[in-house]
Amino acid sequence: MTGLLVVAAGVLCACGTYLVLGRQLSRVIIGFGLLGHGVNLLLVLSGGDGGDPAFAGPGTTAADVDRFADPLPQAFVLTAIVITFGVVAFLLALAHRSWRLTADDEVEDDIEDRRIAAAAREGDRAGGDA
Amino acid sequence: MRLRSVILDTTVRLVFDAALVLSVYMLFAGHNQPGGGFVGGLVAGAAIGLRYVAGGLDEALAVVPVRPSLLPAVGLALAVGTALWPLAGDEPPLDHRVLEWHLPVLGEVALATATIFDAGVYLIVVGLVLMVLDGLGREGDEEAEGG
Amino acid sequence: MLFALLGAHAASAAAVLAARRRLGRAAWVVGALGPAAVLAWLAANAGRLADGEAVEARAEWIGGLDLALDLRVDAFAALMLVLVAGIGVLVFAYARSYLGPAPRAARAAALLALFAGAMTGVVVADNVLVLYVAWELTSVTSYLLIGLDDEDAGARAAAQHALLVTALGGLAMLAGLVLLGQQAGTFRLGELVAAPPSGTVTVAALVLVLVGAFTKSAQYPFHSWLPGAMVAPTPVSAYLHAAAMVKAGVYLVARLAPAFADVGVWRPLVVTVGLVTMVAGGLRALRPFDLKQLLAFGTISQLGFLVVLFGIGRPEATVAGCALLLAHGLFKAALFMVVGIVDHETGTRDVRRLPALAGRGWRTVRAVAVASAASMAAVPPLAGFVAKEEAYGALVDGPGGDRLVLAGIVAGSVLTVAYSLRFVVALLRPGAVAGAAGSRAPAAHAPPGAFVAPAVVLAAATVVLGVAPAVWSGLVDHAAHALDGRAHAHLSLWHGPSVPLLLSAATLAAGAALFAARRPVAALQAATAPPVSGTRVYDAAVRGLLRGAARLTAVVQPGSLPLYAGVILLTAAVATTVALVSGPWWPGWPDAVGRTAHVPVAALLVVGAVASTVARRRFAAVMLLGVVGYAMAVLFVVQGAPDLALTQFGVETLFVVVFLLVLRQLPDRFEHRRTGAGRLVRLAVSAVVGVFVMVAAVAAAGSRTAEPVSRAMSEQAWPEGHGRNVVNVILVDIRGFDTLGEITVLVAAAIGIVALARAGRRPRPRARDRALTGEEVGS
Amino acid sequence: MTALVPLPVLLPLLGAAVSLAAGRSRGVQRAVGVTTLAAVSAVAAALLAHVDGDGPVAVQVGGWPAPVGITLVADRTSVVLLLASVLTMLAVLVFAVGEGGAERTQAGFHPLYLVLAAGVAASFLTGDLFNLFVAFEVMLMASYALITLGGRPAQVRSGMTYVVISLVASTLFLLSLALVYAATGTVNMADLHTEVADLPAGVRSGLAVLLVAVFGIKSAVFPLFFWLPDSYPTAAAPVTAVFAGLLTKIGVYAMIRSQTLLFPPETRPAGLLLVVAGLTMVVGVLGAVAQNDVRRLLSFHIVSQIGYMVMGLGLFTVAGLAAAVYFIVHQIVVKTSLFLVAGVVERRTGTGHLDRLSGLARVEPLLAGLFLLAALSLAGIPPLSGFVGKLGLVEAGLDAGSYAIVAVSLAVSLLTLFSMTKIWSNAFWGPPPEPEANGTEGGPPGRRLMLAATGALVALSLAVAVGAGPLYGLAERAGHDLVDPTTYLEAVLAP
Repeated sequence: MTGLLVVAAGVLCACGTYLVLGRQLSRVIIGFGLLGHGVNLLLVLSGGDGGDPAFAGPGTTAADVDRFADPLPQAFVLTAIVITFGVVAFLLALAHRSWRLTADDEVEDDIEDRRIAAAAREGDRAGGDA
Repeated sequence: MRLRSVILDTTVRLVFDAALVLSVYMLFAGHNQPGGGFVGGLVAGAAIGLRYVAGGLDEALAVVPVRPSLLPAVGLALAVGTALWPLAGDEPPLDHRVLEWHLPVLGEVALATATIFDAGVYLIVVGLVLMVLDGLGREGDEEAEGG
Repeated sequence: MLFALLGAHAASAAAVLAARRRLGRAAWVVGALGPAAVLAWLAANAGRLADGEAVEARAEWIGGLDLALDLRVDAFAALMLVLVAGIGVLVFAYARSYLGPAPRAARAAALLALFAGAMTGVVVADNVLVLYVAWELTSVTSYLLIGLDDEDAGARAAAQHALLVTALGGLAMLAGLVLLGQQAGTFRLGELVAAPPSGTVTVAALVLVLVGAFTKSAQYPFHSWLPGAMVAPTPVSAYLHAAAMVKAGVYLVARLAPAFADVGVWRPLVVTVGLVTMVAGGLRALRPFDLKQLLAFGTISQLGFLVVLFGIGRPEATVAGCALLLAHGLFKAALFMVVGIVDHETGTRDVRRLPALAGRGWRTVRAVAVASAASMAAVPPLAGFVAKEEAYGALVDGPGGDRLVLAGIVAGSVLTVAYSLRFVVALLRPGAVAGAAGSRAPAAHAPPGAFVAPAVVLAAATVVLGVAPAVWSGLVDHAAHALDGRAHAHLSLWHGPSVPLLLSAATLAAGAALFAARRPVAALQAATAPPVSGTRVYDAAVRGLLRGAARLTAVVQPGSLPLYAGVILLTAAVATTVALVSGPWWPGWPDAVGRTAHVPVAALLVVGAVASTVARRRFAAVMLLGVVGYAMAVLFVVQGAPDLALTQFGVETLFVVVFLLVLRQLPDRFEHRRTGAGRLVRLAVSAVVGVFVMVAAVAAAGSRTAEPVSRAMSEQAWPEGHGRNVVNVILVDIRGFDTLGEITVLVAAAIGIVALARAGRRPRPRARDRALTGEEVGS
Repeated sequence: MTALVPLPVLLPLLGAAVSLAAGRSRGVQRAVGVTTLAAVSAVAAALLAHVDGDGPVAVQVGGWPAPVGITLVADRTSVVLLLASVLTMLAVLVFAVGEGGAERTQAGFHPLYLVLAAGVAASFLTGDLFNLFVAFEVMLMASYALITLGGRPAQVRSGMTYVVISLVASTLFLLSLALVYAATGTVNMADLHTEVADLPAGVRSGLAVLLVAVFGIKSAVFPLFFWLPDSYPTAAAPVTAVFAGLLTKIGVYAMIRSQTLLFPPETRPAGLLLVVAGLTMVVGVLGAVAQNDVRRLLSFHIVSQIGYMVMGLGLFTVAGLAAAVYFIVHQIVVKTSLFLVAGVVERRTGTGHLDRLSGLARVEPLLAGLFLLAALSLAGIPPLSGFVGKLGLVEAGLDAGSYAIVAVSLAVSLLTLFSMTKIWSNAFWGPPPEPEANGTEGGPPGRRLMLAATGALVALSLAVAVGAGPLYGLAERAGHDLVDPTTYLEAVLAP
């Protein structure tokens, strides 16, 4: 595994994480894009350091196969790219809908949670008075 | 109506047709060269996207004469069909084979079920692009036009 | 047959519910079929049971959990059944007048029948797990019965109180029973008692089981649910809280004591709890003006008495316990019925409002009350006296420690006499107990005969059993013998001038004196009343639970998505790293640079990622993400993955287009908001995740020893898969199933996107409609 | 028999395709949906009978023998859970038709629902770790679309929570796949059983814990569950019901499968799992106690009950795993029933808030009875199915000497009972609602169908209890297979 590319994957994941921890959905989506790239990079690297494109034929020898880049992680990454694309496209549609409803793509806090937190504080105050 | 450059329009049409041909080629060549149903579908989708940019939604949708959601339906049915069909012969699912027919005019026709499967993928990707344009594109246009 | 008896209860309950509109008062007759069947069965099998035989039945249920439906009726179970079914039938007859055809009556009759079935189940269960099943069913049915008048918030609260306390005990008991069974290697009650295990685990198990028994039998400090449960209609109280349910705990103690009384803390624990309950309950019974409350505390006191007698686990005490069990059931049920009649006819059971119960029709009621209360106070020649004599006798002859117990019991009995007197006087001369109170309810009509009859039957039994102890001597003897092979009973009214007799006389005298001095005693009690009552403790516990839960939930559930995501990522990274370094893991540093082409690509990736992260404009951020994507495509080419590069290129393009399609409606600049996790925290979490990813990747890749399975794929792609492009063969053939899933994801995404895009437009509702009417805003 | 194994995945996919094509005819869609799920139920039942008799069945998809191709494996654990899931989904579909909410207004409901069914089935049946990822994504994508179907503001907000957290989980899953493949060169689970054993101890433990985290997010264990109560309650009632009943359990299933099959005994994070189980139970149930909205309250119970299943896994004994398997079956059925009851209540009264509900037992006695049975079962009251599951866990825990977790589980079941009485006492007891407040007399249209579907599920939960003898025997055999996966390995890897 190439150290340089591992570092690149780590940076991609870190940047992605930073964006995912934000509140604006469009940035969160970009964050998932970066995270996805980082993990895909790792997946490709999990098959080794690359090699010749894996094209086989009647004359392919064991030595040829030895030089192939591992095709299986490539298939994994392909599947992952497509799936991520589908999900992210949906997330974009969700951001779009959110924008139309609230003029914002910010992820709000859950109202019922906040209500209960407020009630708990209320209860504490009442308890303190009693 | 927006004013459109005739040159742009013509170029897009030319590129569009070429892209469609390329996409179909990629679909069928994928088993032996880079490509396959997914990449082919993407190329076709990109071509349709180009049509959308140049000619608007209606023109993009007119590329396919049926309801956009029928494409993924047919594509999924094709893919699942190739998975289900070997079960009838007590083979494992998705066990691909080459079907050969002897047709009157065309002579020997061979079709790998793997290609049918890939065609299903192709249809789904094209359908997805059309449905996304149909959904997000229409809303956006209305809003953009309505101010 | 035993199963049929249990089934009869359930069937009659189902019949009552099914035909509730047509049955009217007949619901009570149908409901009583179960207990009646039990009585008939007992009569038919009396001979066998008296010979020391036991009737058994068995059905498999869950073999894997050693839970078989073992049923067994021996003489002691028969004694309990006499109580449960006999009083059960009378209560049904009584309730027919009390509740009549009221709208709730069908529900009450069905539940009462179910309860009788559950209680029968407790008594006939020979597998401790089956016993637990029936035990919890009595808790649930009693919950529903206490809450019968569900429009009354007090009834709802009392029902919950009773359920939670008994369920708490039940759960402790479950753990105890399972432990006990695992120690003994059997869950059959009979086998458990025949060959009792011992040891630390057994002691712990017994304590847990006892917690269950104590809660069910309303022993201190778990007693507080019982007075509250008096909101239930009086027939329910008479049955559940006098004769049946509360005896379940006593029953369990009685069953286990002969085998386990000498194990660990059993005897000191049980006797102490019982005595405290007897005395404390007796003291509390001197205070209420509500006659039902008075009886409730009296019941608690008497249950303590029973627990002491059975808990000692010696044959003589066991005999006394059996006698008192029956005597108590008779007089307490009758007394509850009396209170119910008074309440029903006069509209009150508060001594301060009670009218004089004058007139011929009330004479029977008064007689029942006097006879039953006298039996409770152990006045000769009544059943209660016979039982009390046995108890005193058992302890007088016992070893040294029993003297202390005896002293406690005498004290408790003095209190019993006092509150019995208080009850009778309150009923006959309300003014003597409550003083000249304000408005009294108007004098009432006499109750109809059918209403009084069940109580009369009970009172008559009290008298007969007292006058002629030989009638039940055999029953008690067999029952006690079934519990403890050494126990033999010979009940009699007259033991000669003995210590027990003297004690009885002294008890009566002291009790009368205590009642005579009721005013100073009341003043003293008021002055020394403990600051906390059981109900208050329960209420505080529930309040504390609710507040604590709300506080905890406010902390762990702030509703902030970034926080959730951060916690999840951090947990995954940190936990995995900790596990990783727990053993050998580091394979050594990898090569710094693989191919020269990697350097510019990696640089592009890093720069693009960082720039995209810090970009302040949406458009720029998306474009920079695109740059990263294209750099990835280039990298794929370098790595020998042309399909991947093509796909990456296409997807990235499409992604950017779709993103811009959406973005054109959003403001170009990200707004600054100081919300959620602070920047530093976000940076720290991101750094942790990044480092974790790198470390884990190096560790995983460095530990590979095996040949990857993909080698076989490359070799077989052409001969087996008929394709040159190995990746494509994998995608459509070898792992075509993945691809099938992948395209399914796309289909679902497409449907979802279209649905969202078409969702109707609404004015921006800030105050959300929480009603969730289920109404959709569909196209 | 092997032909049956892929059908639970393929039939719903075919159904989804047909349903999507028939988007304009709700009647056709309904017929397709119900027929498909009924057929899959029959297939699952037949598989169960076969697998319990003759051991696991493996199918090499595409005819590529493991570990090269993808293997589908039907064994006792997977098939019994599959059967429970599919029957539940069938009942919920009928309910949805009666409810006439999203099902009526959204053409996408039926295809998405069938895609969800396919994803669920694939998650249970796959014997391949990467394919499990794909199956999860199929299930998730359908669930994203279903949870936001209708696009109401509350749905969009909670949909964001749900999608974002699920994406985090998917990313971590993909990361762990990269690590697994990097370390072993394979993703076939049976093959991994042998390969993982050769890894250095630290790497093994790291992978085990990472997979716990990945599946822990999906199954909503502490401290990874916070998203669930914020996102489930806002969807349409049938959608919430099916999510509540199924999705988290699939996470638990994946956790059980991966921990028992992939890792040798000395690597299994038993202590960690027991701690997580205890905290999940306690924090979840306290969260439930604090709630006043029926669906939110029930959502927290999903979390709390997950702790019980993880407890069974954490014991890593035959008895513990058997109890966990039984408990999952029980939860799938009972939790779904409870949410369906909540759905009827909201349909009838327009609210799910306890402060605004009262006296429903008077106007809806049948519904009250159904709720009571399901709620008592959830609280582990005998002789209902929850009791059997709880007893199994208690016996397993005490037998293993894990006293602390048993004590926690019993205390939590008391609190569960407490919160169930809270619902009962507030919503079903009390003065009956004003006649005009409950809208149309006799309830909304489709009420009978909704009640029938709910009743069928409650009846199923009773059957789970009554038939606990054979079912528990099956669970024990399943637990045995999990502890000792020899037959599984043979079925997959045999030439």
